[in-house]
Amino acid sequence: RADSLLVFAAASTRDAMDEIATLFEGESGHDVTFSYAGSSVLARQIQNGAPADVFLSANTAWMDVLEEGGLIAAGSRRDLLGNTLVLIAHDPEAAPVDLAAGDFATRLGEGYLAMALVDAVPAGMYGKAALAHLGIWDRIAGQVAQADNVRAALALVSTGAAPFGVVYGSDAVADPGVSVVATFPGDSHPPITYPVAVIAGHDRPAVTAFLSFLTTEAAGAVFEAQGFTLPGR
Amino acid sequence: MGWLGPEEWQAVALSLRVSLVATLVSLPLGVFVAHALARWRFPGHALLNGLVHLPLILPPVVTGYLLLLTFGAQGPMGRVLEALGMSIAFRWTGAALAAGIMAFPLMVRAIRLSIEAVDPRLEEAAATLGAPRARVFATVTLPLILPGVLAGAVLAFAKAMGEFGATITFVSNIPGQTQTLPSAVYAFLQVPGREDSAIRLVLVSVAIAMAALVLSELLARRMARRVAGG
Amino acid sequence: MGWLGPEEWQAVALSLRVSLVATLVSLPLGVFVAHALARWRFPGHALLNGLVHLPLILPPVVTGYLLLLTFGAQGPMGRVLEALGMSIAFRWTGAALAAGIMAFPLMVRAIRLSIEAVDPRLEEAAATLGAPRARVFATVTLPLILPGVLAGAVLAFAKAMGEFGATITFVSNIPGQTQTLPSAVYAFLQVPGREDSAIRLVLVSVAIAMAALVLSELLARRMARRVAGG
Amino acid sequence: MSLEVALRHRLAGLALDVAFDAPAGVTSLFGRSGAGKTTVINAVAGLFRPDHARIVAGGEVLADSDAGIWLPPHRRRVGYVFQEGRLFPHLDVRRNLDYGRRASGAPQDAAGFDRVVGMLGIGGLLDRRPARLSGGEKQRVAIGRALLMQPRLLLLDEPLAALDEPRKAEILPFLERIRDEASVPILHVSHSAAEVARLATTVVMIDAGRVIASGPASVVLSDPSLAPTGVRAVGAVLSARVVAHHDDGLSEIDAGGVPLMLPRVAQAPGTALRIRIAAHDVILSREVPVGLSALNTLAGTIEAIHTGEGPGAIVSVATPAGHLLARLTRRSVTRLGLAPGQRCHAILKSVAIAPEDVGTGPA
Amino acid sequence: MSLEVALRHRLAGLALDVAFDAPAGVTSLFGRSGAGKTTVINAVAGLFRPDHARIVAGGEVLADSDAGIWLPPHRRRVGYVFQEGRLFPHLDVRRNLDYGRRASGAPQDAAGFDRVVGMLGIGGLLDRRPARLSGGEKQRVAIGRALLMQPRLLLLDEPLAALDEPRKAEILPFLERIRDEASVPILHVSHSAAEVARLATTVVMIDAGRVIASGPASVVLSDPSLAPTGVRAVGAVLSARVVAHHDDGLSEIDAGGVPLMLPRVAQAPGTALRIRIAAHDVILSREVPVGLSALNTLAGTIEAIHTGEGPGAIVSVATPAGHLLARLTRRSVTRLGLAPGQRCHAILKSVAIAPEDVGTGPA
Ligand SMILES: Nc1ncnc2c1ncn2[C@@H]1O[C@H](COP(=O)(O)OP(=O)(O)OP(=O)(O)O)[C@@H](O)[C@H]1O
Ligand SMILES: Nc1ncnc2c1ncn2[C@@H]1O[C@H](COP(=O)(O)OP(=O)(O)OP(=O)(O)O)[C@@H](O)[C@H]1O
Ligand code: MOO
Ligand SMILES: [Mg+2]
Ligand SMILES: [Mg+2]
Repeated sequence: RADSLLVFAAASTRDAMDEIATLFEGESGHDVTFSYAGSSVLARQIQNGAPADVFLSANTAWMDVLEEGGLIAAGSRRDLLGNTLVLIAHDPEAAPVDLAAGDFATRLGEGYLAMALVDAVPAGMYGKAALAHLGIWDRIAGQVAQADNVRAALALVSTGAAPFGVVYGSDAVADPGVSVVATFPGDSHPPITYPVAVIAGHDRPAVTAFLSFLTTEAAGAVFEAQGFTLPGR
Repeated sequence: MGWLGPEEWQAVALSLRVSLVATLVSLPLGVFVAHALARWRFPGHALLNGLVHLPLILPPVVTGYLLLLTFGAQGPMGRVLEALGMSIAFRWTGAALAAGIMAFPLMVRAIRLSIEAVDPRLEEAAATLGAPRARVFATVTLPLILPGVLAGAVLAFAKAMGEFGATITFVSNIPGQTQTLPSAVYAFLQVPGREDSAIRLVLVSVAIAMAALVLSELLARRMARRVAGG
Repeated sequence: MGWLGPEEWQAVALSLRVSLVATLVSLPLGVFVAHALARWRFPGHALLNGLVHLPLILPPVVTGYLLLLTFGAQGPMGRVLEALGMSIAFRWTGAALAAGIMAFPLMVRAIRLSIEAVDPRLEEAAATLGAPRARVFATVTLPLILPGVLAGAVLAFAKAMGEFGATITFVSNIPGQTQTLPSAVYAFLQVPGREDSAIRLVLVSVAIAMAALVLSELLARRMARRVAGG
Repeated sequence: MSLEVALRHRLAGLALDVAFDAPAGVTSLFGRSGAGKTTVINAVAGLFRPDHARIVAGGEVLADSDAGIWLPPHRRRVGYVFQEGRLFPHLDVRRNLDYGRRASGAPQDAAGFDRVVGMLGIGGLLDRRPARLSGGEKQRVAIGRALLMQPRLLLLDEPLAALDEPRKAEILPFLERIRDEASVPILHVSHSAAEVARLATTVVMIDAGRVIASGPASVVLSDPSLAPTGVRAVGAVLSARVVAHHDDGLSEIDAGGVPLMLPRVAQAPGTALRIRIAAHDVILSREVPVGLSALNTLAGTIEAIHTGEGPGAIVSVATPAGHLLARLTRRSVTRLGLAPGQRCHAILKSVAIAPEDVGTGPA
Repeated sequence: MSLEVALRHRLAGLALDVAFDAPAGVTSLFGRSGAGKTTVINAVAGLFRPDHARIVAGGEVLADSDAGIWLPPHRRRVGYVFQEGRLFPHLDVRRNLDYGRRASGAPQDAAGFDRVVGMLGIGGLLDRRPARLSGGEKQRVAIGRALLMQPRLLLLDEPLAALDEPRKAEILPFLERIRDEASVPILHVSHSAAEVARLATTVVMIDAGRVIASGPASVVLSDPSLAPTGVRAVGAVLSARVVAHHDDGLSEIDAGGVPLMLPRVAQAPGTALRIRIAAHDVILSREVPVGLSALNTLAGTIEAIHTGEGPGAIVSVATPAGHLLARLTRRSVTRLGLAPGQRCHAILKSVAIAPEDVGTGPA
């Protein structure tokens, strides 16, 4: 029997999730609908009774909140995706930056470093942690232009408003207007994970099937093509 | 038309529906509130005025959040509507509510200014001719403020077409249900390389709102000409 | 005051400055544009009207993005301002520009409605008394529309206090430079469990805007009373 | 139907304190600019609420501040012709005229409508909006609008000031008919002594917010000591009756047994008339005048001679037709040796009595 | 300074086609309600732009549609008293009055200001806003506002309609002085024949958008065939000169060698006067009248007798003082056997000549 699913997913996963859903629909005959928005917005809506079946968050903290509130089906949570954190530049010919050598502050000069909100949005928080870990943060903190989300930070760099920015590897892949000048070492920040879970009371067969489908090879290939990493691989 | 995908057309259609319903449903209330603010003195005048302007002052996300708390499944109004089988959370009706509330201050201000500009001596004349307050309003005040009502409605419609923050926060971004044009634009903007889709949608929304604007200008000018006898 | 942290007070002060400057600087232009739209016939009338309304119709993020393209370091206007040593990108002045542009349609609409309500026969009378167009405007039209100008300015101020999408997209969020109240509120809302901080800031912004509203009501009423001779 | 008004209020420029009774018919408020006439009328209409007011119309209390009664304007059913038009700019003339009837839900009355429209000469304007009317046209529509609401009381604030003489002459008889036939009481403001003399049953003279005289028009207007609006307003009002219409266009009337000839009066024989005879239009003669073009002479006895500051004197003459007033120069009084108790002849030109001076109804 | 006006335009209710010259002095537009008077004045002020217009004031072309000239209102320097006030509601009376002077940047003229304010009796209102004025007070302020702008041309659209007689009597001499001393030409609309006769140098009669007669007031107003505003407007205008003021308040004047007595004329001996003598105020006698209270008799010869439809006849009499018109009944004409060529005596009451009928300046 065909079922309809409503998936709440972080907006940055849109292209990959749309593609995977098409595959899943073809295979299962079920119908998948997405609502893409910021993770915090979606989490709050789930807290307030949104009719979502699945939540894919770009933010572990909000998933934790839902889990503590008993709002996700027990045992359904898993870390679906990972990501890398990169330093990008507006200049396509920009020379690579050696983050460990600490010369980034000099390269930045008077310019601005675009990031997502460093105390509120995961990409910003990861970036701040990494820069702090590398001993750069204190020297450039006053030059950080914080955008409301990581895509807006990317836009600041690709339009040239800011010469450098810190974004996810998946974002940098897709934007021809920026070049990756460094990748932050994985140990310089907490692991970047996108947890997924079934919403409590929504663990119908079709929903469970979809969640399983997300971890198939086919789905993994799509995610990787979009620049995400797959944890445990 | 191949230019927009089916989901995008759906967003266009939904935005139109949401904005029209939001505008038309709130219009009578808007006229009433504007009239009360313009012509009546009552305790709580300042409070009502403040309340009306609240959605303008608050960041839209906050308005959306407050709506979610009020009309969500756990919220006081949400429970009531649920019990009546009229839940609006995560429905297009909720999007209309959000858009209507966000646009309300603009509508009320425009109408109120027009009411304040009506010569009260004409209303007095109507009263001496035997018309009670409601009739004076319907036959003298209202026809004279029609250009202002129209301006207010179009302003509200345009605002509703562009409203995003409160809508996505309150009713999320579900295609066919609550994905309005601006939400769709937002979703595209969050994905690398989809700016072109976003721009197409923006152009559609601009075209619609401009058409409404031009139409309202023409209408308003005709009304004004008739009154001025030019 | 221990109620808000220093960074939050900074956001309050900045929002006040940004909104005030945005309102006051755009006011003369708003009056001019409103007058042109209300009283002049010229080619491009509809275009100007559409342009003025654009920020209302567009999702704020799009407006912010367009501002970024125009006034950013690489944008055409951005380069010019840069050369003049007046760059506004990532400055509070940029935040004021964004707020001013977002609020402009509201301001113009309010003022335009008041101008349209002025009896042109009074302006004619002033002209026969020897006053050229500009003087007629300054001595007859303007004093008569002051309540509307005030309404427009307060509406714009309130909108500027709440503006978020365009501002953060254009000038991002640099504490002390461009972190306005709504940006700070937004940041708190992203983090689980910080709703109380967000609410404190919202209350501050509501208090400020309400004070402006009440003040403007009182002023407008006094002006109206003087003209009506009550 | 009568009207009882008592008001007290303080304004910036005026301390208002008036009280008067307006019996059936027309009561004219007469007084200088700024005397408070419009203010009084506004209070009767319910548009201005004085500190203290008692207003009773035809037995119904419209306002009584002691009893806390203040009927809103729409429940007073008073037709008000404003000093400044106040037509509805968004309605054409027809719907302006119809406004009162619709508001009261009364049935259409095509005949009554056509009669008012015809009388006011606004038949050609019915589809036009007020912005396209001339000043006089606007005023005529305003009069029609008030008449057509079937008021129980008419308030007319200088209704005819903007109109030319022939138009006035057409409208005045209509107002008289309303006064006499429909017995709608009328409260009326005018600066024209002729208009007041012709229409008014009662005259209330107001000066600086106070009533300085009130009473029947024939009494108040012939009191030479009361001339706040100028000595030319002084005149006598005679009661008369139409006797016959002659072939040469003159009408013979009977004033207390004295036959007078007037230019054609458009009333059937037997109709009661009131004729204002301005004091400055009367010539006195000691002898029976001969060979004069004036057709009317009335023999009488001089009752009193009032001389004032100026060069003029008002001589009041008792005639069988009633008291007449004649304004002469003091020099003429001396030259003719006029004195109270003497017989004399009052000479009136037929044509000096303007159509606007001849009204219907008893004085 | 003279004014030349030629206009053509089609409106919904009116096909306007007027052309007239207004020499120095006052030109009165006279005609029924809706005739097009305000429309003409608006065109002269620059507020209404007709299809075709040529307007030249004192040699300066204000409008010439053939040459594509259309001066905007603020460059025409015409003082306009509107039919409907149009005071600035946000300015107090003082600043309303001062508006024109400030707009033109002229220096303050406290004496001139006080004179106008005193004449109009608005000294007590200076700090009030228009909403708190009575109808007549508003109109007086509007007149003051136009006078104080130092206009080169005054447009007066029924300026005195809302005013009472004493107030009119105060304002009229002032307008005369402007006409005579400041030589400001005045274009004036009124429904009052007395006002027109007194002020007008030239009368332009307008009916249904066309000029039906124009010329010197003394000619046009004495043409009995032209009475669009009623037969009571007919009268003659005589030129005279003040001779002396007598102790009993009468003024002796000389009209073409004939001495006449009028109630005190407030002009110095030697001043030229123009006196309107309404046709209905003149009595004719075949014999020298005796024992009458009327002080003035003029011997003359009957020139013509016009009889119309009605019961009246207009007899024009050549006297040494000028042509007089007398309106009699046809019956009197028959009874006295009046005919052209006959001698007769015209009898005038001093007091029948109202102050508003006596103006300064030659007729
Ligand atoms: N804008 C307009 N459109 C059409 N007709 C108009 C317009 N303005 C005036 N009219 C008509 O033109 C005619 C002349 O109007 P105007 O105001 O000049 O008359 P007027 O002679 O000043 O009359 P009144 O003495 O009553 O003020 C009237 O019949 C009026 O209805
Ligand atoms: N709202 C007000 N506040 C203060 N004074 C006022 C107000 N309205 C009228 N007045 C004053 O009261 C007086 C009477 O005004 P009102 O309008 O009753 O006069 P009126 O007798 O109708 O005069 P007119 O014949 O000139 O119309 C005037 O001196 C006027 O200035
Ligand atoms: O700031 Mo906005 O106007 O809706 O997001
Ligand atoms: Mg009045
Ligand atoms: Mg007119």
